[in-house]
Amino acid sequence: MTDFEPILVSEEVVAGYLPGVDILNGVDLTLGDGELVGIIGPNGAGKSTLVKAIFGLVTVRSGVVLLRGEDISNLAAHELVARGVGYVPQRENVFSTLTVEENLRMGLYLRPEIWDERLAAVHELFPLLADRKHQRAGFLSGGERQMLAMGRALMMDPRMILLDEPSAGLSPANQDLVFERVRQICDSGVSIIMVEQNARRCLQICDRAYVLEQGKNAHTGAGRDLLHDPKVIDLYLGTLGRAD
Amino acid sequence: MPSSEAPLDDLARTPGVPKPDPILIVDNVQRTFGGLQAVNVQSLQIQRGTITSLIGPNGAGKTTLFNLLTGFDRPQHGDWHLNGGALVGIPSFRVARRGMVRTFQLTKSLARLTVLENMLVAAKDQVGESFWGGLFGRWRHIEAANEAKAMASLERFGLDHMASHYAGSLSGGQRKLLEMARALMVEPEVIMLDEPMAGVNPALTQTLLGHISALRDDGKTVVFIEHDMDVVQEISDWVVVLSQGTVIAEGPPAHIASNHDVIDAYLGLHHGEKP
Amino acid sequence: MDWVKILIDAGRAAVGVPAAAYALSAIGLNLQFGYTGLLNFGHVASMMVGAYGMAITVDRGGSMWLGVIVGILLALILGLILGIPTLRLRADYLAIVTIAAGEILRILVRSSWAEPVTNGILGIQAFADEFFDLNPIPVGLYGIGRFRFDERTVWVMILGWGLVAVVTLFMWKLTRSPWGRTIRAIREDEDAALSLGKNVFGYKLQSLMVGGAIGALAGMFLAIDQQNVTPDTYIPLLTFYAFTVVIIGGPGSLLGPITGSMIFWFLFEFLDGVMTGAVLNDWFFGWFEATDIGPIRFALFGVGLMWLMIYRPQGLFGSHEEMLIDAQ
Amino acid sequence: MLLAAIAFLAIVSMPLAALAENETIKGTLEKIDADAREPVEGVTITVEQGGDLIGSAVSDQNGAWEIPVPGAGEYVVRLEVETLPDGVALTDPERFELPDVSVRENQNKTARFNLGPGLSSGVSAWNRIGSLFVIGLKFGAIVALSSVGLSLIFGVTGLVNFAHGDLVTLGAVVAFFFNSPDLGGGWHILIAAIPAVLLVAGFGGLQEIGLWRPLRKRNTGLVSLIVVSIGLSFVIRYGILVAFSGLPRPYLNYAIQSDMQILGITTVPKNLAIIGFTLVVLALIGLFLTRTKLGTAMRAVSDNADLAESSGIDVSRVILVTWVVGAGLAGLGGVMFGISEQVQWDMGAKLLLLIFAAVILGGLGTAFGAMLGGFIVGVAIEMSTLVIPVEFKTAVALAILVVMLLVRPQGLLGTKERIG
Repeated sequence: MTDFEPILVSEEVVAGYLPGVDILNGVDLTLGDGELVGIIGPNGAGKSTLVKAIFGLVTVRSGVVLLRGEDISNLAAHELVARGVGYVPQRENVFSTLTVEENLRMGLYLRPEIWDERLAAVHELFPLLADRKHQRAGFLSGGERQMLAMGRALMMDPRMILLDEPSAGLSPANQDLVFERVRQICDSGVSIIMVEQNARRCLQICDRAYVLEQGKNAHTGAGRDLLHDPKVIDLYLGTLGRAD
Repeated sequence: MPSSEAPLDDLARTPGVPKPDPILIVDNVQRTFGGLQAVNVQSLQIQRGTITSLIGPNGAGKTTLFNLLTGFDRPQHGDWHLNGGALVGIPSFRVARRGMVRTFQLTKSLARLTVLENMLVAAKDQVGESFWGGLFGRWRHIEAANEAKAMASLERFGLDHMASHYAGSLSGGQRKLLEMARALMVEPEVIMLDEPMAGVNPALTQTLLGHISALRDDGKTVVFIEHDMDVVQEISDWVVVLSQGTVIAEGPPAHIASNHDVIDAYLGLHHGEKP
Repeated sequence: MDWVKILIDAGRAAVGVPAAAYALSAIGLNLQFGYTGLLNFGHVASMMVGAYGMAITVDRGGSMWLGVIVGILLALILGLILGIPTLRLRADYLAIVTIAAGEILRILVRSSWAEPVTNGILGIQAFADEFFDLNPIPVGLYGIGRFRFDERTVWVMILGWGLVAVVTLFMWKLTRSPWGRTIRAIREDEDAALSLGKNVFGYKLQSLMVGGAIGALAGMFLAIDQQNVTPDTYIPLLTFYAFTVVIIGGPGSLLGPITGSMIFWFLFEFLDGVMTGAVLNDWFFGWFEATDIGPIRFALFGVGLMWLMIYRPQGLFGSHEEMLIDAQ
Repeated sequence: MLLAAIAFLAIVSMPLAALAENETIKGTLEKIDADAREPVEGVTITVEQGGDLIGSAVSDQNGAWEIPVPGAGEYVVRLEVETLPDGVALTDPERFELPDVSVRENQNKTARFNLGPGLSSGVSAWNRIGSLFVIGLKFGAIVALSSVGLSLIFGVTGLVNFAHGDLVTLGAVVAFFFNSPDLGGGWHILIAAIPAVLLVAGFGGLQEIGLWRPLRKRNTGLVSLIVVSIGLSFVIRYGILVAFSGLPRPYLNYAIQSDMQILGITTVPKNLAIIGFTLVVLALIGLFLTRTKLGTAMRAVSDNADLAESSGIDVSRVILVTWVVGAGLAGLGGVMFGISEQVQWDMGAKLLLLIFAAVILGGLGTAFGAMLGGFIVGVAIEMSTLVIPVEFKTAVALAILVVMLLVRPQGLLGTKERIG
């Protein structure tokens, strides 16, 4: 199914926020080392919940999440960060009262000794963050915030990162920029799981993608194949899409 | 299934098209949060006695539009009328009294009231709800009538056996049902449902759909936010598509299916296909 | 240690004048906090304006009846002035504003600026003669064995528990009416109530005012018993006593304030007796003096309040089902 | 844990005097000018104990007054400033109240108020305004020091801690024990302050671990937490009363200082020292919050706890540190307060509403706002006495608090709740 050595595996994950209401009803997922995996699906399919469950922000009720064979289900988020997993939430993904540089510093909370080296790497990827380093993050535009959020997650020199809808709320030009950077980050050796609403663009850059529906795996396959799969369109637009 | 008269079939499929008998007319409503434009609806009319679905990707501004129209949020700019009466600046509870009632995406059951009390709270024209009326008013016969009505409604929604339980002890799906039944106790002309089907099992979805159709058959106007396209297709007379705060398309469900703007809004643009 | 005496003293406190006064005060707070969910930390201000309203009226030659009306009116006005700007604030801010407003009012009343009316820190005395002159009970002690009260106390107790009964009846009528149901709905979820067409702000204001008027009655009753009002009686501690009484009895329960107050005063007196005995018998190895008993009692009061709020937020007899819902 | 603390403090408690009879407090009011003495008539003096009024009297034509008291003990004797005739004023405007008049059995205790010509006649307006400003800054420094912790703790946990004022008292009282030659080592107060601040800081940490963290894990609601903090405030306050007794007592050092003149302003050296020392401490706190990793992490948790956790910050450890730092600062504020005035069992509780005023003025949750708010409240309180009676000065701060909440609830430095 994948040519990559698996770094993260989730098996039969069941999770939810409210007692008795499961959002994920058994999701399987494999992320290979150095792979960019997209997760798409209609609203309410449980895409964001899946990455939150992997990152320990939503309780995994059954099933298991393995990171290089180690069971990391329900570990506290900061312990996952220590194991080289980064996470960029969809909203409120920067500390708006802190400056850009302080935001980056918080990304490197656990390993301050590699600050200079990582700062240079992140600045190279997002030169804008160097220009704005003393600005409060609350004053950044939507696109700039997304760059900062990704930059913050990369400061730890993670082995893999989880991105929750990085293109949400951005202009098409900014979306393009974000997707370009995501691909670039992956090519530099970081494995990525990316939840996206913008399915087409996501599928264009992903190595592989999972399509979720009602908290379950619906389809999976290489990004380009899914892109033209009528079943995917069907999922999004239902019978509306069939007339197309 | 869409209503047989289908008075809307002859309308143009352009955003903001005027309706023959609009109950709700929205003009140029704008709401920004900081620099972000959440809602910017130039023109939108809702036809009386129909089911109108409001769809659109995450963050399109659907719930914000609901909040604005029902007085739970204030726009920077705009104007809207219910049955010809202006609603700008009218507090939310008065909007409800004028006949437009909403539900919430995260159900708001009144946990430490019983199911029956939840229903009775919503009942209209209870003189006992005023302070003096409660103390000295003759509210008991009204209460008895409301109770009969509430029990009938609970029975219809399959909650009558729970009437004396605390609403907090209901399951998630039952709360959804209760919230809808409760909204109906206000006897609204327009009922606005925010994702009534979210987090509900498929069997219950069918029940809810049945209830929503029944509302239209009772002559009520329903506006609802939904993300399951099959549901939208099955039940709505008219579909309004919101993306980045603006109405990008509207028309009968079949028309929406063939609209490229809608598909792009949902799936994202192909690379290079910038508008 | 004389356990019988301790128990009798505690029993006397449980049915005595302070228990009636705090039951009354807690009924008002229960309407605001228990039924409507308002975190009013300035309840003592209502008690103060009630007491002062009556005392000043009588001091200026009015009758006590007129004084009662003035006291209630003042409390209603206070509720209005306090409520209109503050009822839209979040619970913690509301708590801070109301406690501050109560203190501002106390400072104003004790100031020399207000002295021509309030008599400053000295307060007003001997304004309830009219009430005591009406006492039909012959001089003597009433009760069984050591469980006895003199005729003056009995007369005040009749007034106090009579007021408690009347106000409870009023609350029974009010809270079982659709009005009462609506304020409970507001306590559960303001937005839901708004969406159903309820004027949430109006109901909260009514609840604050009516609860305040009941608090004013409690203040008047305490003042009548002591024949004395001084500003420094009305410190925030009184509000917190009332909160504890409400929580013991169960917030939002009709009879809760009565049982809560009786239990509160029973325990308070009982602890006092036990500790006095313990100090006299030197059970504490000489760590504590007799003068420490008061403070220790207050510290234990704090422990009790914490314990209740953590383990029994629905009151000592609160229903299990409600607690489960509360925990969600 | 708390009971153990109470028991510990109880070991070193001091008894109050027993009851007796025939005691009075008396005095003679005289205006002492450069060369003349004249009796002052018609001035009201009151005596209180534990907040209850004991009695009052008006000075006669010889300036004499006498008030019977129910027994031996500690009383508060107050001169009602408003009743002073024109041209007569207290030589020290802050000494209108004698908080610690101790009466022995059968004693006719004399209480003394020093009166002189009114400041308006004898002292320049500049001096009058300037010295009030200095007093205001000093009081503001104490409020600011005590407020920062409350605001920080609110920022990271969302709790409005009604027991925070009692941490202030605790700091003052613990320092008193180390300062006292009978009960502690008789250490100089500046040395005694060190263990006091450390112990209060430790107490803050214990509170977090033993009480607040478990309650947060249970998802206890905001209202319940506030009520719990009120319960805790009673435990601490009355525990202190048992251990320390009700009488106000000064530290051994700096209790009495003679006036000094600086830039034409009359003040005492310790006022300037408190202001200077506090500014240094607050600057260090500011540097800690902005320049260190841990301080930045505190602001990060305050800003968005979930994101902080996702960034690898151990949020519960940061909260623990915030409690330790916040409580320690409150303790330090208490020591300063004790040096400035005296140590009393309810000094912090009385300060609590002013602390609230300061944090809400500056913006709840922002440390710098609390500092700014503290100084504004302190100066506003003291300077207000230029235009309104002294007895209203606390009400001024509370009025600022109320108005601020109504006009701009997020405070001067706070930002509006983020929407969406």
